[in-house]
Amino acid sequence: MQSLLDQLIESTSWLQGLPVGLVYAAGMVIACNLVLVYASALAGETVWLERRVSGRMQARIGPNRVGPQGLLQFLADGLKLLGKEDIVPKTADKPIFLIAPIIVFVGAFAAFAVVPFGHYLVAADMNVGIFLVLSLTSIEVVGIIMAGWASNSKWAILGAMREVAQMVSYELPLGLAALSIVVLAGTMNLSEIVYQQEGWFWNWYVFRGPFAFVAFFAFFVSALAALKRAPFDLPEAESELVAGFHTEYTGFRFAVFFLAEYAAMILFSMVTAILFLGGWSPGFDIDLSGPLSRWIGALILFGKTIALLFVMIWVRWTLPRFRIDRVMYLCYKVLLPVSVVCVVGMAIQVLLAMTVFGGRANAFGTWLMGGG
Amino acid sequence: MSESTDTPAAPPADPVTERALAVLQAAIPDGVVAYELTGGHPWIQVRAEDLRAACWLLRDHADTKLDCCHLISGVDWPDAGEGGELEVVYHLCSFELKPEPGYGQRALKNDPWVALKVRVPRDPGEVPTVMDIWTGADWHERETWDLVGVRFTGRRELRRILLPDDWPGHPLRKDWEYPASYHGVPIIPPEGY
Amino acid sequence: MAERGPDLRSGGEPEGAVEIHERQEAVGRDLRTEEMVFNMGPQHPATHGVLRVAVRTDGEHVRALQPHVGNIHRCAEKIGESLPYYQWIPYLDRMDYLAAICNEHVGCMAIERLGGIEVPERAEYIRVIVAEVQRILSHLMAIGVYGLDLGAFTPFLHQFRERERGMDLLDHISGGRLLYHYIRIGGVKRDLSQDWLDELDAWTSEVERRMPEYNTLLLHNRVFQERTFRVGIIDRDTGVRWGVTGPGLRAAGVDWDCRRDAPYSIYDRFDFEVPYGASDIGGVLGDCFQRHWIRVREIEESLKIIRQAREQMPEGPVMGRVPKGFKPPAGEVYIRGENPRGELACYMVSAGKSDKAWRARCRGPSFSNIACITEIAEGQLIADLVAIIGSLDIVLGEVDR
Amino acid sequence: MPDDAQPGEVLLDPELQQSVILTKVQWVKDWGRRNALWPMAFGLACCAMEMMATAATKYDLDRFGAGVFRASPRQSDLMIVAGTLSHKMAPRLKRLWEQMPDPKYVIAMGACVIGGGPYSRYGYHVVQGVDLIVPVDVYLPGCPPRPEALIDAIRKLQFRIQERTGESLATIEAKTGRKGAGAARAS
Repeated sequence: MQSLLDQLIESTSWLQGLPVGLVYAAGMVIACNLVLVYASALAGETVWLERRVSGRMQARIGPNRVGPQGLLQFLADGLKLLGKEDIVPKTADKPIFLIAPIIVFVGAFAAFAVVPFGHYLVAADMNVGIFLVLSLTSIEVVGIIMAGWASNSKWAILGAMREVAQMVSYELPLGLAALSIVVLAGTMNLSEIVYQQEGWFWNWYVFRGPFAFVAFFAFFVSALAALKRAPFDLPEAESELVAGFHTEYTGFRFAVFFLAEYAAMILFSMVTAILFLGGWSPGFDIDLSGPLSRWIGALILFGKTIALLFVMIWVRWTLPRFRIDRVMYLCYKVLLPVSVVCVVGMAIQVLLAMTVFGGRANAFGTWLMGGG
Repeated sequence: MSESTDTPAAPPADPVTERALAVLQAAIPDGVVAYELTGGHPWIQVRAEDLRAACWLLRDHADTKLDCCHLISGVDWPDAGEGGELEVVYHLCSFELKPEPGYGQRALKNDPWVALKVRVPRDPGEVPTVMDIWTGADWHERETWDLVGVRFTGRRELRRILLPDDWPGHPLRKDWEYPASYHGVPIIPPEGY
Repeated sequence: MAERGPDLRSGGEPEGAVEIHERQEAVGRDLRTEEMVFNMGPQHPATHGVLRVAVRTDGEHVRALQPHVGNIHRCAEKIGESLPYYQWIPYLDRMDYLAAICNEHVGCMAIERLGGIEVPERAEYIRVIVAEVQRILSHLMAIGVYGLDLGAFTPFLHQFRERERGMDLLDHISGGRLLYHYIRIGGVKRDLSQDWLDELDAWTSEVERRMPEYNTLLLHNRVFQERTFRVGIIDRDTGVRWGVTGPGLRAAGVDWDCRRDAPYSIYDRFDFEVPYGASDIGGVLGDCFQRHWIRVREIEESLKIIRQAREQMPEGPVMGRVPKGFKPPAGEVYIRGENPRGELACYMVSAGKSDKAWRARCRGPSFSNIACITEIAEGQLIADLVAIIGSLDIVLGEVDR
Repeated sequence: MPDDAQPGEVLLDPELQQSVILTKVQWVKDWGRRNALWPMAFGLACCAMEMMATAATKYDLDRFGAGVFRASPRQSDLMIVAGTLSHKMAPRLKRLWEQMPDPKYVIAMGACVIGGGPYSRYGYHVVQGVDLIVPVDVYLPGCPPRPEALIDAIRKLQFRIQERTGESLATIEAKTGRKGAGAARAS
């Protein structure tokens, strides 16, 4: 971001007259808003996408009356929720009840700051990118248990309990699967990780060795669980817990939960695309770093995100829900060992690449060791 | 199975009910008040105080093995006896004994069920429970109490099952009258239409 | 025990407290955490209507539960006493609104038996055909809704595709999509046309073609199997003791089907199998999976019956002679028939000299089936409780009548 | 203008009422409400099956944005009372309705909830009309109504929301202090 602003200041004469701090601050605010609006609109459209895709899968149509092909459906939903009565149950713990959606919202949206939407198109290009993404999304748990607790509803607390158990557990394989890519890449900076995958599609990290391939699936499944998407949607299992932790929330507070859920979906799809599927790299050797072509790159990343979202929707509308003990079984007895093996295997792979295959000296060694 | 469709000149006795009757008469000779072995709906009527003994027998005896209480119905006969009678009909069936062909003139050709009847005075209308003999009788008894007002004695608790607890009266009694309203919500009686 | 969870009761009446307390003593030996009492329903997506289940849970485990019914008690028996016989038939439809034809069938049989009315041959065949169509529709719904209970939304909507076509079939002959009033005392409302029969053939082959699709989504689905294996076991003893009938009892290994073992109407003329639970189909005897499997198999058997009935069906009238001002002689009748959910029994008492029944009593199979969850759901997870209620496939209209 | 003033705007200055911006805002608000009627997943009896059929494959209520069946009353706008309402259920229905946030709408689906239907005469336990318990916006006759009829009812409700600036009968009742149809006329 800073580099982008620096470029801007250099090329624009009237900006040079202003104090640098002011330009930076204004740039940051604008960038934040852009990211927020982009993420929110995308989340809204994901709801539409989900309804249309699920409709197609279920031999029906889905929303198609509001706007062209029902594209404005999310706007109608949002406007309606905005205008609803805001009920705080009498027995609820009011301050916590009111704060909880904000925390969930922050957890889901703040992580977008470090996610590059394209070449240079990133709000904060941090060297701890992936680490920050994982830690910020964990904040959501706090908001959810606050919501469940403060609602003073039995369904809500049960949903929150399930949610916390599930999310905290699945952070482990999620983090480890991401770690195996960090081992390969040698950096936690998300943009840097994408640069390393540029070129032909076999440079994508998912194809660099068996461990990365397995780690991709471990990451995606764990992400599904952390996102409480079906078949892991136990915290809001409608047939069991009415609506889970947000049973008592009305109007816009509920909309915030709803939006945060879809924003997190987009976030994880994007992060998966960046970590494993080459980010904005189209899969063949082409330079997309130009000021105009970087938007093409952004579109490519967008396409990959949508593809992953589609897979999430597909899975959701196909599988029945797991039971809580099976969810925990899957986490601790399947995914966790698998991702540990991935990390260790990846370290060995990088080590072998450095020693046996001659490191950066030959192409195969470079391919095998990535940036590590 | 084909001969069962033929109707003989004299209506034959129903074999299942006949066997049940033999079992009952051997064990509790005074218990059986009346019975009917022919026709579409054979039945045995026992005294209310012997009902539980009869039920235990019918359930456990090797000849009958009526292991399922299919239905308990209460029938109100306000004109019978002195001051009216309540009749409780137990339809018992067996999944243990396989049906045999040639079951006479029953409603259904070979359907192993037995109808056991009890008649008690309308007031207080007390019948011993059979809930401990067939667990499933629990809800049927509660329903019979709820709608017909048969008081089953000796069971855990007898409360309404379908209607709210403060509902007035038992609707399937012939002299029950429609209340004007329930908790402020009006009920229009049939004459009001 | 000084500390006890709140009461499960609604209005302060002494219900179930003793029993639950005793059970708690039994399970209370292991470590217990603070218990909560939930009210599942009457508005809850998993209770299939307006059933209310008071559940006492310890974390995710069900410690005790008490079903409360009666929320749509619609006085069908009182109406049966108050209206002439022929006017009662539509109310039978509304008792089990997912198997209206089967209800009509049994009810009409009872009334016909009471009045000694003969039903023409063709009408009997038509009754069997529509009753089996209804059974398939009901089982499709049961399968779909079970998927919904377990979180799989798609099978539910997919089955509606076939269900809609089947409902259209019945719509063509009766004029109603859900409640038909097609079977009348003495026969059926109107004859089947050749076009209708062709449509029926198309539909049956469509259902046959689609069934593997549903089985892929549910029956053979690993996640589904994990949810239903060894869950909510109703063994033979429990089932018979509580009066469970239908697929619930057959899953427990009881080889009993009224259609075959106590044939009513003309079911003894058809060759069909009665699927019953076995240990080699997966899961254990009497668990949720086996109940689901029985329903899937029964759809296939119903298709068989429909085809046979369609081939054997003779020509002739479809309405027998019913005297005007039908007044059956004094007497009683007890008829039971196999509904999709279990055995529907109809006990009717006629006092004679009247066109109204003295007592019209119906045994809704769901009434007995749901009573047994008190016993089988204890100690299961909440998610399993949903699976159990779903697998029993209750219709509240029939529980409450 | 004061004659057909909307109840929600009576406190405003008449001149302000005619301002373009305010009308547009109101229009947008209604547009949202109209197109996102989330029904509560709440079925009582037979009609609930037809309600499900309406939401399912062939009829697909989701086309109108009304297919998001919420299990929690807190998140639903529309209560489709589908089926027979009994005296035992009535207090619970009332409570569910009270839990729904404003603006909320009620469709009485089926003959039973309109006036007791086939059970009105001898059904001692059937409430003879859900409007004795909660205010009803759209009455939908039939036993059970066909899915097309339910779609029509929802379309009618949508048009009504747009015409009457989103005020549900409940809100109007609260504001005018009059009950049922009288309140509708008063608005």
